[in-house]
Amino acid sequence: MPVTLLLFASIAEKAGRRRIEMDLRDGDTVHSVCERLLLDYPHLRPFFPRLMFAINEEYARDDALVPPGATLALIPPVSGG
Amino acid sequence: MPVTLLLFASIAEKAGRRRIEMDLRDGDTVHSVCERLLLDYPHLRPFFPRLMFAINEEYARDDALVPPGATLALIPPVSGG
Amino acid sequence: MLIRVTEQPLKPDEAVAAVTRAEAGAVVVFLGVVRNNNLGRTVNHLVYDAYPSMAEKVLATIASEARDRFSLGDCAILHRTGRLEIGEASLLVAVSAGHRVAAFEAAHWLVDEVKKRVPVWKKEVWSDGESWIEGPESLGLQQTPASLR
Amino acid sequence: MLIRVTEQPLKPDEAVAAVTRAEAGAVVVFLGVVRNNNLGRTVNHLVYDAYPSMAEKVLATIASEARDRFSLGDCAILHRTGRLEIGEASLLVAVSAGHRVAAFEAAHWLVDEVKKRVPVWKKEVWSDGESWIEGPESLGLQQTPASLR
Repeated sequence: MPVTLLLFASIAEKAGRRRIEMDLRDGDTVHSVCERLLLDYPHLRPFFPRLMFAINEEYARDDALVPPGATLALIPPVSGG
Repeated sequence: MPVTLLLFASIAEKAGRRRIEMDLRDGDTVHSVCERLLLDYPHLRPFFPRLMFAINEEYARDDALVPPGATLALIPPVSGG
Repeated sequence: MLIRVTEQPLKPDEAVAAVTRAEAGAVVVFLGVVRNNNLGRTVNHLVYDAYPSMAEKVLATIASEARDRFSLGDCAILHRTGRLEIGEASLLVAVSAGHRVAAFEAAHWLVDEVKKRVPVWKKEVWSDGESWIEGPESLGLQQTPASLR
Repeated sequence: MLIRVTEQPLKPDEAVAAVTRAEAGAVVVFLGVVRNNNLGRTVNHLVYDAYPSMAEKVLATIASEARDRFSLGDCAILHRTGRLEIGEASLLVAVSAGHRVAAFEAAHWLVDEVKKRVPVWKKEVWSDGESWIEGPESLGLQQTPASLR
């Protein structure tokens, strides 16, 4: 079961894409998925200190387990309104 | 030169009219004009403790002089909004 | 500055358009709406009386004071008169400002001042009677000599 | 409860109608409007990105919290996305309540929470460049392990 990463705004522009499919491994957390993402996209690292995360449309900590088939959103500081 | 009294809301309903013309005398104040009004409309007296007044569309104290040709409004406590 | 006392329905879109400015990032609108109850009594409808020419002058004064006090972009105040049904708007205040704190404060202040100062009166009509409301927020009572009491 | 993330223009009249209740005497509307300047720079237009499905969930959560907290009649929150020109509304919040104090407080609180929590982002476009804005009012930074920094 893959995990689907969603990217928005600044980080989506930098990555050149809004959606990335990745394999999921046993025990994967937000953190471990992101570490593997950064192997392929090392230029995204500067965004991470300010990112929030959401799993299946709910805010989640970076030590949260990522369930099979999840959607994991990388959320820069919001600026709506 | 007469003075035109304008009545609104509760006091207009009680008087049965919204407009009353009266003669003006030298030195007339809001107070003295109202005293003469009450000779003809004694049943309006209960309204006076709560009335405000306006001369030519500006709030005025009851010791203000009433100029010739003025419009004098009798203003119950307002309840707009 | 849009100031109006009118028998016509009040339109939020019109007031928003009237106060929108390129340099103002926040617009706040207040509508006073006819409620179906007041102080425990069921209200059928309201009737508003006004001294329209003076009411518009007082509204313009209040609007000018607000612009100085809150550094507003612009503001609009409209009051409806005549018979109003439940759910209809009797008062519409709209303001624009650079930022939201000023816009909220100004709109709230304007509504408070309208209720204190503007020569407009409401009559509540119930199923079994009616009464002119003497606003608890009206300006302090005029000093009235004992002879008139 | 009207909750919507949309590319279409936001209409105050529609939101007011959506929240108006027979027992609610006060309606307050807030519009966040695109300004022609920010932090001293001239803004040409804005582009809003969003995570629409999650944004609508978060808006609904905020709206429910507001209804409990302020005993509201109802509330509406709409956020626009895509390209917005100067003077266009990006955010529309509308609430109804029995009385005005609750309505003003609730509307202000809702706007604050939208700016903290809802996954929406704005890009400022100037004559000579552009930049995604990282909201100073965004939720506190996530704890991120040193290895990701």
